[in-house]
Amino acid sequence: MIILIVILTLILASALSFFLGKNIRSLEKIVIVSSLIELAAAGYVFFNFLANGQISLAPLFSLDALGVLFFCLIAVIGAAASFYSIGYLRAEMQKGIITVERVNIFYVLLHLFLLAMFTAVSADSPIFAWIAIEATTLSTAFLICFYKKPSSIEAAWKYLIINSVGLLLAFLGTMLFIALASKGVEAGEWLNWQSILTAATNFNPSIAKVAFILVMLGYGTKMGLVPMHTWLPDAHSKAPVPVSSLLSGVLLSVAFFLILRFKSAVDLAAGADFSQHLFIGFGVLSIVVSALIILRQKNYKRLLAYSSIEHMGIAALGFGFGGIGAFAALLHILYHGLAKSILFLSAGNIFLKYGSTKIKNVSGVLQALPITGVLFILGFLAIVGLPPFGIFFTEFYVFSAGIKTQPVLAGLAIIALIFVFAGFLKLISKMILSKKPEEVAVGEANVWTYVPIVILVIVFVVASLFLPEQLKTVINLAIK
Amino acid sequence: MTLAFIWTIQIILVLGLSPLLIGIIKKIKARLQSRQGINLLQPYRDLWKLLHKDEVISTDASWIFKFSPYLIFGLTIFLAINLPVFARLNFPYVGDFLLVAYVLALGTFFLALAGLDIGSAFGGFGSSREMTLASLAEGGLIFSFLVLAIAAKSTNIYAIAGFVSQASVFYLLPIILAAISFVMCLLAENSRYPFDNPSTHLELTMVHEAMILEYSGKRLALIEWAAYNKLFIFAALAAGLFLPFGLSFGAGIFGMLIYLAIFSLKILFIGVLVAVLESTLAKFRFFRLPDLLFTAFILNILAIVLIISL
Amino acid sequence: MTPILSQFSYIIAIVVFLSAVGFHLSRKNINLVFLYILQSSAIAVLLFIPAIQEMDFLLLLAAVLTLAIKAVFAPYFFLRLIRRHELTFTSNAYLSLPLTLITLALLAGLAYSHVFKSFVDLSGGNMHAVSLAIAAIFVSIFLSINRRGALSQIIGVLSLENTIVALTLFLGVVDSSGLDIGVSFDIGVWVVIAVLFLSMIYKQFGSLDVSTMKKLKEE
Amino acid sequence: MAISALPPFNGFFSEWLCFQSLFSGANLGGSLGLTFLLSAGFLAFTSALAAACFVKAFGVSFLARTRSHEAEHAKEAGPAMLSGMGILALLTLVFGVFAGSISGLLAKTSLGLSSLAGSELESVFNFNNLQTPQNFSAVSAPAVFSGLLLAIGVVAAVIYFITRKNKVTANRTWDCGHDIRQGMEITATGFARSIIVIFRGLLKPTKQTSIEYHDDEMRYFPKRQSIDVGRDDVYQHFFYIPLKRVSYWLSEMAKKIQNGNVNLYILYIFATLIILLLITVR
Repeated sequence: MIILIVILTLILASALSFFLGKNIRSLEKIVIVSSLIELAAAGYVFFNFLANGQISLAPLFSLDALGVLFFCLIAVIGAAASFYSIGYLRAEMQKGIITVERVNIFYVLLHLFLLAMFTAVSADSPIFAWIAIEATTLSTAFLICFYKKPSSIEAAWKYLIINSVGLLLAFLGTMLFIALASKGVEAGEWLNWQSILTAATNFNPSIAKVAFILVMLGYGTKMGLVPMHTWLPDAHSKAPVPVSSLLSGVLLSVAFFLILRFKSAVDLAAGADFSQHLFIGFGVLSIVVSALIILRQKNYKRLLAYSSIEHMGIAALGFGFGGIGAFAALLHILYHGLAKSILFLSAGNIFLKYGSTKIKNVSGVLQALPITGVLFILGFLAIVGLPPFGIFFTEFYVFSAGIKTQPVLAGLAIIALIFVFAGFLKLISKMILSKKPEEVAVGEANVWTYVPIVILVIVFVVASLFLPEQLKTVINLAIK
Repeated sequence: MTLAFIWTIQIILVLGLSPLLIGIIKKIKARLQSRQGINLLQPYRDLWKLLHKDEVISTDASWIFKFSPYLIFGLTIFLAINLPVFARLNFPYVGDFLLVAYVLALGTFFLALAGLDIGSAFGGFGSSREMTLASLAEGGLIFSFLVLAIAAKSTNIYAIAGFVSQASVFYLLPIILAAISFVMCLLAENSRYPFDNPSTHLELTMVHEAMILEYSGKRLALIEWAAYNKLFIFAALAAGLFLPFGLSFGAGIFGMLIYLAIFSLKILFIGVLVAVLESTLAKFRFFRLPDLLFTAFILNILAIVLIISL
Repeated sequence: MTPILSQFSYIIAIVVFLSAVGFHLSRKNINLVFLYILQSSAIAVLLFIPAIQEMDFLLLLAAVLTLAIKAVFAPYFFLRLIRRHELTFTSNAYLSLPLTLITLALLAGLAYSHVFKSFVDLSGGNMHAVSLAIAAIFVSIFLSINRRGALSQIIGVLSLENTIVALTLFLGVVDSSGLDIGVSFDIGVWVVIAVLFLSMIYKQFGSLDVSTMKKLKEE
Repeated sequence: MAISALPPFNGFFSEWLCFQSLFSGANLGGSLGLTFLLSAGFLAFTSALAAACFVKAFGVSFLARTRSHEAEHAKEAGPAMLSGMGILALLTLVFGVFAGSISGLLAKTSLGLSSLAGSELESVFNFNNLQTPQNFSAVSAPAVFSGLLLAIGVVAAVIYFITRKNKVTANRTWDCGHDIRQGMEITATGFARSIIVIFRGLLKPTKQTSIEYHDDEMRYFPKRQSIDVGRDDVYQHFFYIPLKRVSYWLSEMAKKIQNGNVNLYILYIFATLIILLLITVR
């Protein structure tokens, strides 16, 4: 019923903001109230889960260890993004970029988006999860073409088409899994993840392989692995910043979450090394290609999008190597979500101040936006994986697990990471540390724009330095 | 106790005989050029004269200029202890050839600094040329010792001398190669003919002379004498290591006397060799000297490979 | 699956496959929409059969709903769009006609090849229908690759969805009707959004030709 | 002096140990032996070149006349700074003289490290003398130091005794009659120029002369002539620039993936699907 509460609040919120329409103040109040409820629910679910294991909350919903982790991730970043969007939209309205109806639509779609993600994570049956993911695509399609520019429409169109094709492949994959699972049992019985796992041992291996490939490709497009990543840079760079931080911080990992669900099934059916080869292949490919593009990237939002692809590649690589790598990959997803949203939100501030996403006409951010500048540098340190932040440890474990089994590929990936560091360093030196042009005024847009980022940084530092015990137990449970 | 006694003999030997050796070399060179040449004791008189002349020191010079002659001369005495004059005794802790090479390098180091100290153009390029030559020659020097050290399985100069005296015929070729390269290094280190003309004051060619241009009086005497000692030490090393015969005669005073005679004969032979070389070879252009020194180094490598494959 | 039923489902599979190939051949948008109606009604018929057999009210409702959405609701929107913007002709494809046909043959060959022979033990009687449905899936994916027109891309995606549902029905998967309703409702929303996008693109770019949208690339 | 490995200081004894290990490696024979041998040779050359470099560095900066106005009025650094350097200098001497016992201490560290287990320092250290196994060679640090000190002391005393009567006058440096000007002194580039020319194959020195004449037609009376002597950085030229070019070319290739055409993107997905299917279900 906790999930129901969250779902209901979100439906209510989106409906209310739809009808309230004009006055902004009430819209913002609704956003605050709903995100607080989400956070409370996440906290309750987390500790409740620790207390008594599997939570099956309602006919349609059930949360296991993996689900709880992502549930909290969505709640934290969702709350931060919605708080930030209040400030962001207020600033945009002052600058006259958007009118009031746009803000109204934004909030309605934002709630639907969060609703879809929560259901996807806590869905019990694979098809129900698929419907939820399809709903995320639909809700974000309009969010991407929020600014009525031709380029954002083009980005939204590509996002819609590529993701629909991908998801339909995933739909076919899930259907094949269900066909395999329901061979034994009579019709109409309610199929959920558990029943697939139990039936997995007597699947026909080659069908299971075909099904897993379809699922991998389908949700891989949603997750942004390389051959299917083409929509990601366009969508993330054109979408408004809170949305793109949610997209790359959370939605990619939710897609990865679904692949992991099927991975345990296919491991039983066709042996573990099949899925591991796939993971390693896609992982290395996405790291290398995105690293190469990051090296010469001219637009900082696209650069952040490519770095999400690269980090998803690392997570896939982690699961590919297995053992400690799997534990590290899960942790990596959580940390990446936090770090990426820090970076995207502070990039939003920069965009508000300079109005352009090109690196060359942004300079002297540290003087113009002192707080955001510092936050951006912290984000940079985190995302590139320097020691004080958690991503360093996770990458370290992933590669230490990898070096033993696949030294060549791990080496290649590490070299690619160096390219990424070079690309980011160019970005930082050109934009943040350079001289400020005179006409740019000093000072943040408004309070709302940097407070959420600061909270995120604090949460990130706390999570990365002292790994709470419960988090570890939950992750270990998740890997089984 | 006998050790200290032998050491004093060696020091006296080196200090005493070195000017004589220079005299002999000059005499032979003059003879070859059908000149009368100086009489053999002339170097002693020069030194004595210099020791008693007044001295002029440049205002710009620092303490290095004043102190380095003493150090350079002191080094030659220290090296005198290492000479393989009497092979029988082997005091293990001093006679290492690396030590010899690096003490020589210390000498050149301070000589070059002194050359720079006076701030004249001559001192500057003199020490620059000296340092280039020294750095190239040092490799060859160390490796010619190494050839013998590997053959004799020990780097102690006395042990090497002992080994070479009864080495089998297979070792002949490597030792000859080492000897050739050692002679090249000898000529380079003591700025003899193909590398540098010891007696000239012509800016274009002089290396060693340029550095000591500013010295006068007792400091010039010390430096000249140190140069003579250095040549004598090289000759003694060559004699002891490469010309092995007659090393270990009887123990007592009588054995030593006979051996001293043989030793001085060998030194004489090397002096003649140097003089002949000097008068036959023309002076090389400065930038062709590295090729000469590299050949010395390669000869040593060749010798070592031969020894190892034995 | 009684033998009569397997023959009948094979016929349905043929209809689905031919309509998918028909999409490639048709020049005018209106043909596209009619073929789509044909295809989705074939799927609806497939849904009706088990519903009638067991007279399960919920299944019947699901079948009626899918029929309504796919055969009536979506085409209505498309026709309204076409009439409003006079989009009679779809823009041409990348590959010339003979070449497309060759690739379609190749794709069908792949569907029938050894890759999917393991589906036999799942498909009960109608293995032919299953492999035909797989071929139809590949054909519809190829449609959205080959065509430049935005409308034909959307039709490609919708036909992909139809063929997948057909394949699952042939494989004898009878999951609960609730999920069927969910899926078809999802498709309905998708069509609405797609049509909205089409009108936006038309307003912004003046034509539905996708290749004009080339701006977003790495400079 | 310490860094260019001159005897009484620690540089010499550490280099001495390096040489011993290289020599012991040399008589392993075969290609391995040769590599040890060559590396010993290069070590000898480098230490000699290091000595040349430090003569240049010390000589040009400290010795002879000051070359610039600021240098004219340079004042000695404060006592704190001097003592800092002083202590370290003293340490080099102390480490040099007691090299034996100190390397004995250091040898114990290698016992702890498992990776170095096999290579415990065979050299025997008894009372400050460094000695390699099968007494291949030995040197005693204190003996060297005391010997040098003694020799120099004796010489200084004797010479002082002999020449205490002579007068020592200070006068201008003799420079073939010209008056000494700043330009006379050798500069660092001049000093090192001969070594650079010798190793020109490696260092690729560049020399560019430019002459300016009084009037252009008559090329006999040069008004001003300047020689620009340069040397481009070898590492940058051979290693970093090609690396940059390759990585930029690769990233250009990678960018072609994103060329904006939707159909192509779907083709990517379709192609990966078919390839994977063919690969897995073989």
